[in-house]
Amino acid sequence: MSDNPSAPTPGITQQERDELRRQGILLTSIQELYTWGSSHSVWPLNFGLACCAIEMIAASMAKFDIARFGSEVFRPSPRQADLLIVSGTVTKKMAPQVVRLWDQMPEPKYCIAMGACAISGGPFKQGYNVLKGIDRYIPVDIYIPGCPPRPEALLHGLVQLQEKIRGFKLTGPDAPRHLRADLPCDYPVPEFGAHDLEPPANPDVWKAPVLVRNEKA
Amino acid sequence: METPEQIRDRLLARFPGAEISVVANPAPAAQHSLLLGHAPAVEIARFLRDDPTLKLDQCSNVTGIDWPEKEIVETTKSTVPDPAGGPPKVVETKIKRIQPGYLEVVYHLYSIALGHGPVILRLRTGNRTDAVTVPSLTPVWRACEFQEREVFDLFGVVLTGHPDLRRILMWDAFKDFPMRRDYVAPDDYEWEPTPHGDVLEKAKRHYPVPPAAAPVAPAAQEAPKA
Amino acid sequence: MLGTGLLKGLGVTAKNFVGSYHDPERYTTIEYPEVKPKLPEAYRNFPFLVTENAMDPMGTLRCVACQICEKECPPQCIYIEKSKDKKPDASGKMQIYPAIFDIDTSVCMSCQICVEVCPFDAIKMDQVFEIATTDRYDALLLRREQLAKPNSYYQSIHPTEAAEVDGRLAADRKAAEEKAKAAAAAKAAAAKAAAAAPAAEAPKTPPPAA
Amino acid sequence: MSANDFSPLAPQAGSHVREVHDPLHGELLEVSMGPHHPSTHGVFRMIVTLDGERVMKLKPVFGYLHRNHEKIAENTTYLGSMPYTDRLDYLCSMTNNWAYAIAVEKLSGQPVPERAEYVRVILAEITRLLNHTCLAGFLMQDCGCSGTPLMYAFREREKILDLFESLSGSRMMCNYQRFGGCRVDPSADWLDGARKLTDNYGRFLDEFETLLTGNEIIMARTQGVGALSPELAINAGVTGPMLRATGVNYDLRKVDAYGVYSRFDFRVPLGAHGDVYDRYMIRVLEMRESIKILQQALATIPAGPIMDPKAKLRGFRPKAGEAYGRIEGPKGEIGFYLVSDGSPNPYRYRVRPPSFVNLTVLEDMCLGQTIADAVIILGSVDIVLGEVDR
Repeated sequence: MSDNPSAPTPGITQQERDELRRQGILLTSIQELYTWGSSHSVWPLNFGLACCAIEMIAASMAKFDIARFGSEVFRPSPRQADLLIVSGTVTKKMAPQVVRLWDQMPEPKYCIAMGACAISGGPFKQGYNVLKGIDRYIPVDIYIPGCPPRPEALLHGLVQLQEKIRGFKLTGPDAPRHLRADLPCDYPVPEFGAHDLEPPANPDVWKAPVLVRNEKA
Repeated sequence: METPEQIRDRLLARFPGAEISVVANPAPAAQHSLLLGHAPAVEIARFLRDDPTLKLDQCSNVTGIDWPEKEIVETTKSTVPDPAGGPPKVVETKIKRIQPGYLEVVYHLYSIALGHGPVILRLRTGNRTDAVTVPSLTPVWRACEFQEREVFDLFGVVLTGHPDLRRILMWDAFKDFPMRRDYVAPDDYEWEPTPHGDVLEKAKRHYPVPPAAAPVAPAAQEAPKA
Repeated sequence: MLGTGLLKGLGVTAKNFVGSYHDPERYTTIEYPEVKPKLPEAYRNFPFLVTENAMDPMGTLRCVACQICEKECPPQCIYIEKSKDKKPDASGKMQIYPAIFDIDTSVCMSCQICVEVCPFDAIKMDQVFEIATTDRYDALLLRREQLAKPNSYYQSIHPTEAAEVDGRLAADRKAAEEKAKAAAAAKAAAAKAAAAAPAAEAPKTPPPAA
Repeated sequence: MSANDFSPLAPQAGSHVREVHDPLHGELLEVSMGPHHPSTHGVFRMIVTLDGERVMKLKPVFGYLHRNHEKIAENTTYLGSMPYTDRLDYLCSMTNNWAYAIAVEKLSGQPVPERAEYVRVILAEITRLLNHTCLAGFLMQDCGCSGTPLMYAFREREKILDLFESLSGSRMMCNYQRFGGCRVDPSADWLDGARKLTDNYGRFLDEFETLLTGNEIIMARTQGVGALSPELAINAGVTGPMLRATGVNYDLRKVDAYGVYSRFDFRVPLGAHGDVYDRYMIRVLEMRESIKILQQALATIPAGPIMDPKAKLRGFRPKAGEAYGRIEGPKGEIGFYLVSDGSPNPYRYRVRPPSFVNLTVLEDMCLGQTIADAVIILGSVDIVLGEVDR
């Protein structure tokens, strides 16, 4: 057994492992076991914001059945949840509470921005009370565009997240946030200001690229 | 149901000296409204609610409208007889006039008991800065309670007599009145990949200053215009 | 009797439990990643641009950069820059084309208004929904190269609508050709008449420059 | 007490200004429920003052989903606001579309072809089925029947959404109606699908009612809880099933008879007590009436154009004026107040949200009840935050 990130079980090729598995011998590494376990028991927070929350509920119902992915356990308390599905428009009035919920969730924790509004403010981005993307305050793992995304799209996003978790290394610079001491683990909750949230974005988390557009003819 | 004119006449007979006028609505719906003065507005509202022929027991919709100050150019045509004896000349005189701005609160009243409506009431503030009070009609219709708070929150109309006038949709520390037409939203246009119009103007403030010296920049900006 | 309602309710749940083993009305789960959902023809997700020729997608875009969709898009998620030159379109007519055509799918609300207002049938709604990504900026801003999809693809996802559009476009093209033919014929006739006329009536015709 | 001598400012039972400083009550506890709370149907927040388990005071806090729909609509065209209305009450996009279309049609005097009116009625009634089924599911979830009723409700919802999707292209955000008609003509197959749904829905309702209506636990849990008097309901602007549960016969489908509702034979179910159980029953009975309307509309839908040929899609500029249009949405009276100044954008665009106004009486219904009852009272109001906060 080894937790060497580059070779799960040194000295044994994938073919040999497959052959052993056929014979009933399962070889694994701590890293594989760890990521396999955590990727199949992602418990979401029972937290709905807007329209996308209805599709999130629909995804947990009979037709789409999120239980097939091990994520049917919607926890009402952030202390018991692994995954924050930001399902809908985050208004500036709501943003501090979302950040607080995120801070209250224990590591390892993941965030899915579901729908256009959670990603960028979406169709409501022109509004004065709409936060242009929850990633201004908390790190987002998976973005699911759509307005609202179909429940299947949410499931697809969840599968992407599971793949991302399975790709985690336990040590080294590629290790996820919760296994690294040098990365921030709490995120300041923005304050209500006289005109806007203060600060309007968390510079540790969010840095927009620059895209210069020309004046229209 | 009575026409707004009939209601006005009846109200004037009941409340002599009250300022009541009919505001015509040119749209095909022709939902004309009654503009009320401040003084007996609450009593008028109570009368409309209790009057047996109107019985406007439901206040369905309360909303604010912002009418900023605007410049109106009035063109008047006058015919001046030609002193030389020729055909009279038409002279156009243009008068510029500043129409003062005001905030307006509109109430849509219906009668559940008699099944008619709407009777529309309008209340106007003196201006948009310091005389922004109108009387609240919440004592007459509880339905106004949250909607009037919303008018206060978004338009900044102070409704006197409201039992609990606080901000309702925005947070308490918020200072602006966002539904007013001169409201300036906070600048969060850092990432605008598809800007045009106003958004482009706002996004441009976040564009990096070109490293090249000034002479190059105008040329670069002019190129797409050509 | 107290409890009858409860027992009846339990009967319903039992019926549903048993029914979920044999009745498709009661067992509705779609095993999604393995079984793809059957999308109705009308389903729409994000817009794409129709090209006539799959081999040369950028050369045969139907879009002529008229910017109507950009103006009508309610959340303003379309950005178009017109080309400075003209290129022949699929029918050989010289047209302006979009030098930049970007759609921000992180803003798009899938409302289909761009499709409704497009006078050239150039923008249509796609049905791809498996687009979750880890990158918010670049991956969700679709460039015209990603947006361009051939007409055959459009026909495969919206067959009824595409057949109607194709029929209309063919009729338009035919009408335009006939018009052009008629115009050419008229022009030829006029030229013929003009060629014949100066010989006979040269003195009577005023010089064209005058 | 009649409606006439009702004064909300006088301190009386059920009034929101009652002070609760009673030395006999001992220490009061202030609890903030929401905006993240499993039972508040989204990001609604209530600040509840409790004496033991009894609610002494309840202050709703709004605005956690205030996404500036009205401001955005004043900066876009009339057509451009149509997809935004889908996102108001995101369970019932079709009725929101219709209310907005009716307001604009009143503003511009735009006629609507007969077939489109029938299609609108069909879609509105299917939406009512959808909304009331989901509401019953959520309400039962709040009561503590975790899972099963909501699961059955969503199973039926998926069947309705399949219909919506095959007609309009989207499950929830249909953006289907236009000023002067509807966007696409439903095919004969679609109408057959709607007929099949209508025929099967009665059977589902029977089953749903067997599960819930006669259940002794639900009756004990909901009867006599959160009673509302008709006088207060009228004065507070309460509309929709909540008003009818108090026994007031007021349904805009009958009163205004908008669209072609005057051609259909249906009854308006009325409650007697105005409690949570009545509000649940009113919705179940309304669904039965909706099925009746659907059967009549689907049997008599005429052929013809779906859009008025003179209706304009682009460059729509109504003349200056104003109009207030309203319909009976599943949650109550949903209205749009539009002021035009002759430009392509509305000068003032206002949504009259039914569930926001219905929440006016939330405190009055909850006073004296236990905190667990406050949860189901809120559930029976049937709120959708997209519409409450807009």
